[in-house]
Amino acid sequence: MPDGSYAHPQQRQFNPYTENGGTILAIAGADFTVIAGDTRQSEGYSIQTRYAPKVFRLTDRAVLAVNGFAADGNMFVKKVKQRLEWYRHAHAKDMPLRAIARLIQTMLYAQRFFPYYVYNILGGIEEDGSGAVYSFDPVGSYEREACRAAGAAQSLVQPFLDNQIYFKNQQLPPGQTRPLHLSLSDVLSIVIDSFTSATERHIEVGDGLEIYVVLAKGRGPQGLEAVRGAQELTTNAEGDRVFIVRRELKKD
Amino acid sequence: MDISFALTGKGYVIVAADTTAAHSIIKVKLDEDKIKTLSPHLLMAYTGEPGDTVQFAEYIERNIRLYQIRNIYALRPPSAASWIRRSLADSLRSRKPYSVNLLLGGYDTSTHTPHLYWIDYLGTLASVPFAAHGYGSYFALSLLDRYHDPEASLEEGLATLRRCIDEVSKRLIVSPGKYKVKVVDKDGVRELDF
Amino acid sequence: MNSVYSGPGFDFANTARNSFLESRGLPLPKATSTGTTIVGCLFKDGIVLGADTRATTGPIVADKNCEKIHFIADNIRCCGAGTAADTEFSTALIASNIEMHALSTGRKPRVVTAMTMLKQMLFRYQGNIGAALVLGGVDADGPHLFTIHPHGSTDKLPYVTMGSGSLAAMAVFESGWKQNMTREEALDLVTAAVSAGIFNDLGSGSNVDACVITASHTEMLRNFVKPNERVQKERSYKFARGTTAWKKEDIRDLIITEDITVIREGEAMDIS
Amino acid sequence: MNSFVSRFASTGHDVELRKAREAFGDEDESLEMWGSQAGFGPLSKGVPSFSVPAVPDPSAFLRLHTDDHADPSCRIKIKHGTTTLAFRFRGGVIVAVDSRATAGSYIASGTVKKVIEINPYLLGTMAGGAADCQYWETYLGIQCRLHELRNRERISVSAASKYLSNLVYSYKGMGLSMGTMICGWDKTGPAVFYVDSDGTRLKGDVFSVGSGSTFAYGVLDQGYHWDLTDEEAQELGRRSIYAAGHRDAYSGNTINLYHVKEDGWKFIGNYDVSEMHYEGPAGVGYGYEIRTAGKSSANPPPEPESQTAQT
Amino acid sequence: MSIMEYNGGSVIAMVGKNCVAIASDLRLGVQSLGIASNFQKIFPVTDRIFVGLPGLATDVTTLHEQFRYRVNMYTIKEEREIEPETFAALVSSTLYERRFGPYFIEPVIAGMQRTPSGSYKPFIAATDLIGCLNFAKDFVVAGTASDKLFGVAEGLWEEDLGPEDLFETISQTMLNAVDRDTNSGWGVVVHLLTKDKVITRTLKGRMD
Amino acid sequence: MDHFPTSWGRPRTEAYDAYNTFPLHQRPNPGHKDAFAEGVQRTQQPIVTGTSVLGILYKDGIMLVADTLASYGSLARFKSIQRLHPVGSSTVIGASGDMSDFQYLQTLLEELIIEEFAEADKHELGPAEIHEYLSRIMYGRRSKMNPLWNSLLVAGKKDGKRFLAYVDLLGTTYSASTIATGYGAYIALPLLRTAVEGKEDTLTEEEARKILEDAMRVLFYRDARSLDKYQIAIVNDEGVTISEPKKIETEWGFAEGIRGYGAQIQ
Repeated sequence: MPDGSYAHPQQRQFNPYTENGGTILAIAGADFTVIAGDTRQSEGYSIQTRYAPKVFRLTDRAVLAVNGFAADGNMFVKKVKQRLEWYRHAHAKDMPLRAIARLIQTMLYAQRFFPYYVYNILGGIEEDGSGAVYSFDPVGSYEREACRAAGAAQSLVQPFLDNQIYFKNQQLPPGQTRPLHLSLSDVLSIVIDSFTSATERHIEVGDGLEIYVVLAKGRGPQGLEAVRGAQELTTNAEGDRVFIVRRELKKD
Repeated sequence: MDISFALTGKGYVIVAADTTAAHSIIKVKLDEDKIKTLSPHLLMAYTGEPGDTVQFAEYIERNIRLYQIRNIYALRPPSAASWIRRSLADSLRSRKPYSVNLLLGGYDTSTHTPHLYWIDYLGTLASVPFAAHGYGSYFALSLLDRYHDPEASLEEGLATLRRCIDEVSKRLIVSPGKYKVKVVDKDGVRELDF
Repeated sequence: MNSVYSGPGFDFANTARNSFLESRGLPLPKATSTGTTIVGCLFKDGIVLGADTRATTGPIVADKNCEKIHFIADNIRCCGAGTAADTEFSTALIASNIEMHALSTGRKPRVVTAMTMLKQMLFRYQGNIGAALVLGGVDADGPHLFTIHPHGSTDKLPYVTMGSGSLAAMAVFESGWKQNMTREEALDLVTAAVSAGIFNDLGSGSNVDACVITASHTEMLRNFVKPNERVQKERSYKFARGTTAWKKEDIRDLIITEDITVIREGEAMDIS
Repeated sequence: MNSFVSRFASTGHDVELRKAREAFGDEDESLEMWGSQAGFGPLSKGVPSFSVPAVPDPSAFLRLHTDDHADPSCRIKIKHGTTTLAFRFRGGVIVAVDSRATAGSYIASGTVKKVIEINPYLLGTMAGGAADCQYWETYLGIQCRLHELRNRERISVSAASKYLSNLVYSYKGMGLSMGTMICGWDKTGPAVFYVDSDGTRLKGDVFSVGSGSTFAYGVLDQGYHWDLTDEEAQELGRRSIYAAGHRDAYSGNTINLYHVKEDGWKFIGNYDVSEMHYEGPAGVGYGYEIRTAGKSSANPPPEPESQTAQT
Repeated sequence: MSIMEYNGGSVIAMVGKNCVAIASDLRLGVQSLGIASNFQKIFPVTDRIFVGLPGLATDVTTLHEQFRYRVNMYTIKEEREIEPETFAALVSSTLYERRFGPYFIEPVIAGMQRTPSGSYKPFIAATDLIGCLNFAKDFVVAGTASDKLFGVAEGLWEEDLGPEDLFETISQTMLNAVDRDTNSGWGVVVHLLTKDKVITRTLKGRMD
Repeated sequence: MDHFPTSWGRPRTEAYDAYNTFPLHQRPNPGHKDAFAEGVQRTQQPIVTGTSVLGILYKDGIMLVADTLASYGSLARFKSIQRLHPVGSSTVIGASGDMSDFQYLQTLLEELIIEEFAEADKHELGPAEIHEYLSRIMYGRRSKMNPLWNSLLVAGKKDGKRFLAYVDLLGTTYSASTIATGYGAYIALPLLRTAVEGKEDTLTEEEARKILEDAMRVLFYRDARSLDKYQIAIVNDEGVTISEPKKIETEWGFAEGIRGYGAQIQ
């Protein structure tokens, strides 16, 4: 059977994966990071629930967004949280962001031959106080970036972020300069507009939007005051701070 | 594993094609000419499925010739390219399409411009300064991006072609040994010893 | 390509080539389809048809506000689901055939005529024309409502739904439909049914189109309800002029300016 | 002793744990996760082991769900596509790579670091599955460090590449895809080894790996000789990757250039492919249209300008 | 890799205030291999209509020839120039004729439609490969980068953009969308139509 | 590994392009079109199945409803099977899908509750814990490629908190104020959402019961694997009560006016 045609007569057809839609993104600023995801969970053409969080607070300085197959994603987050808890018991401190990133890589790669169908984006504050975003593929290849969209509408959102966050293809009028980092209020507007745009054009995106904002230690909440309904989730007032902002998206 | 190259230079087009006719793992002939002279200033290199290639090339050759007999003047390269493309695209809509890839090099005697067209078996037509078909294109196109000069003299053009052929024989797993090289310029078509 | 207008009907010239390409491992692309919720129901004086306005290609919304209620005749309309082009062209074809039929018989067209034409056409194409239709109208025999499936089967019921949101819409009808409803009740019910599709089925979305057909009058209510207007953006994304770098510009002026030089003063025309 | 009792006991906490594990199918404590497992795990010992789906043909399962090229409907898209090259010359080793990662036709990233800095004397390149290269070359880094600690000397490039080769060979046929060049400078001088997931390991002077490798070879071979100066060699590496980035749809974005010398590797720079096309590293664009701007193949006969004067 | 992605290429058209713009990339590829960076996919139909034909390159040429032929016949028969809306119907029926053996092209039409009062109003439309028309009021997209274009355009487009602002918006949309698509790119060309002018600009796009 | 340039680094396939019309480097056409859509065709299949379960939140607690039919393919095999099952004192689960797998789950849960009881520490498993347990079981079995073929609703009220969540054979979980499994997700859920969303804290027991009865009626009209006999489970502060089977009142009168499917008229 050189073509492999009838080599496996008893292949079982159970498919252990499905796709649950939705989109996540994260943007890092100079001393803050914004991580957001919509809250629709769907399968095929039906909406399973209008509120299933895709973004999870891990520590006061790390937030993880997961997208893809919801069961894998939820299980994966549980396992990461468990690891971080162990770390806290052993070292009496929270795991630094870059260590969490490496942890996630090895956890994903451990399933190389039966991958988790999840796209992860980890956002937070590094030990030096800078905002950081790490993005992962399902088997654990990762890199640190300034912004990243993943999930069903990644191809709709990412080029928009390229343009608005990285200023790609934008030529500066002579004599003008551009700020190195965008302000928090600008980033929040771009995040919200990214999601409303994706909701318009992608059927699996919608219902609700959850935006987590992680602020570096010592940074005031500039840019957040004007934001309607920001709610603080910080556990330790001394360190980095986590906020959540919720918005409605279209439900069709 | 047919390979063909073509490049333009100052007032000429060089067209080169390998001379191997192969069946499966056997080379059956080593000096096959895969470049047809369609008109006094028009060359066509063809590669693709055995049988289709020659059949199609001869069909084109005869028709272009017929046009010239009827009208005294030969079709100019752009018109010839358009007509050949059309024939190929129409054949693709038939029960048995021709699987032929073409490089069409010609010299327009009225505007004194050399023309080179890349045509694939689907009937895609592109006007390009240099072109290649077959696996050779994976090696030659970047090389030509680097070394091709539209104002090169014939000697320089041949040197560039030599680079392509050397590269292919260095890197391609079953590279053909010999190439037939023809050039078309204001004086018409001629074969070069290479 | 020998005549401008090739003979009537479909042209199969490309099929050999396309199946050849497919055999080489290049899958053929998909056409725009409408996931769609389309509905229709009877009421006291006639028929109400309803449809959503979303057209999709895969998971992408291709058109946010398309029209799915097609004209057949003054007193007949047809909602289409399935392959968008097929619904568009088959209803257009039947519309003109109905017009011809009406002209040659000199009577107002009947809904069953349109239904029969559609089902015969779809049956002829054995489901290859992917049109799932809800046909409704009022004629000399009173109001009629049909569904027509892509293979040509038809069905007659006092309330019908089609498309990916048909189950959601049908649930609303099953729990809310009554005999002899008023126009307002019927319109509300149709809106509720289409909305159930819009909000629960991902293939349907945007606005509700409705059409009320009575013996005397046909009223097309385009974008009857718009529950999904886009909210104001957080900021403007206008670019400063000169943001985009370009290499070459070519301006073609469409206004032909002529300088008229008067060479000789003409003599005044004799208008006496 | 206790373990014997607890294995057959029907109450107690470890029994419950065991039962839970059986029920949930949790085999989390495998060795493929190296490093400090939050202070509880041991450092990795030996070759990692992975959990495999319970199907008759695990690699077919994996191919069904992750090989997006043969079947575009596969949704678990693993990043692919690349051009990398490395060559040895008199002045050391030049390593040049692009930075694009594609998933299907979507460009997933344009900023991938495809040179993995194993240690100050060793570089690995990344082609094929991004995760495979990242993971195994990081793992190789651990092993190289352990070698140093055990033997009080740096590992040779040859030994490091052999280690990697043996490692991935043990997974042959499971669906790993990795094509890497291990480059470095050891007692024998500059060295480049090509290692891939088939288990191939080749020592050589010039290698290029990835979907755009043929284009890179096209430029590289024509310009390569042993006695290049450092500047020439860097330019050649840069230009070759540019050529591939230009012609190959799956390569591009930016070029990362490294130079390995006797005292370790040095990062030369990051160059945008598009900038190289229009401006080049020194104001002269690499691009064909830029290079040949204003030139024409047309060959009109010289204007007979003086004819009227003669007559 | 579907047939639509074989040669690559994308087109977008946008409406502005008394103007329309249509843009395409310039790449002709054979799967991952780039062949030419001067492959036009947008063709003028009349002075005030452009049609963009992204899809299989052989069909781009064939269909362009066919449209030219049919439009010329229309002009001869009717003794007037075809209007965008009529042309859109012509495109649609030409494609649907081949419902069961389609051309692998998703045309995009942009033009200035003459109103009864003699002024011009912007018109855009797109069809799928079997001729289902989509008249939009904002923008239409087609080609291999269509989902990327949808995302960016949905974010950047605003109502009532003047010609020069529309040029910036459509250019930025196109450039950023094709930069995330392997099968489109290699330069971008933009045609901007106002009531009395056609401006064509070739953009400095990424070349990888 | 496939080393051909355009498909570099992919798992190996044995095809190669013999005649070099090269761009279409030939690959074996994968027989399946969409690996995920294929998922519905599974050789291991449920045998005796139950159809939809519906669940909604109301003012005082949660209500679940399911009909009493267990089908054997298209045969209405067992007409008085109870598909709602109380677990502990504050939780009820409802199952659609394979009934034998559901009975296995009942045994597992029984064991779990007994063990928990044996600890005698006055801790009791609430709905959230039961749901977590079930989701781990289901996910664990799917990871072993040997799933339990069910979609389950877990409902309960503990410490004044209402809980309603879903878990299925893949381990997918979610919670919402209205959930339905099987055909109910397409037919009943739109009705439930309109009736319940936003009114979770005001709906009385009577209203909730009415909503569910209406939904069950529609399901009986349209779901061919359903029955007009159903049970309702109510979880409130008093605990779990599962009603006796009740019959749905149906109305088929409108059918009298219909003649044929097309041109036929009265």
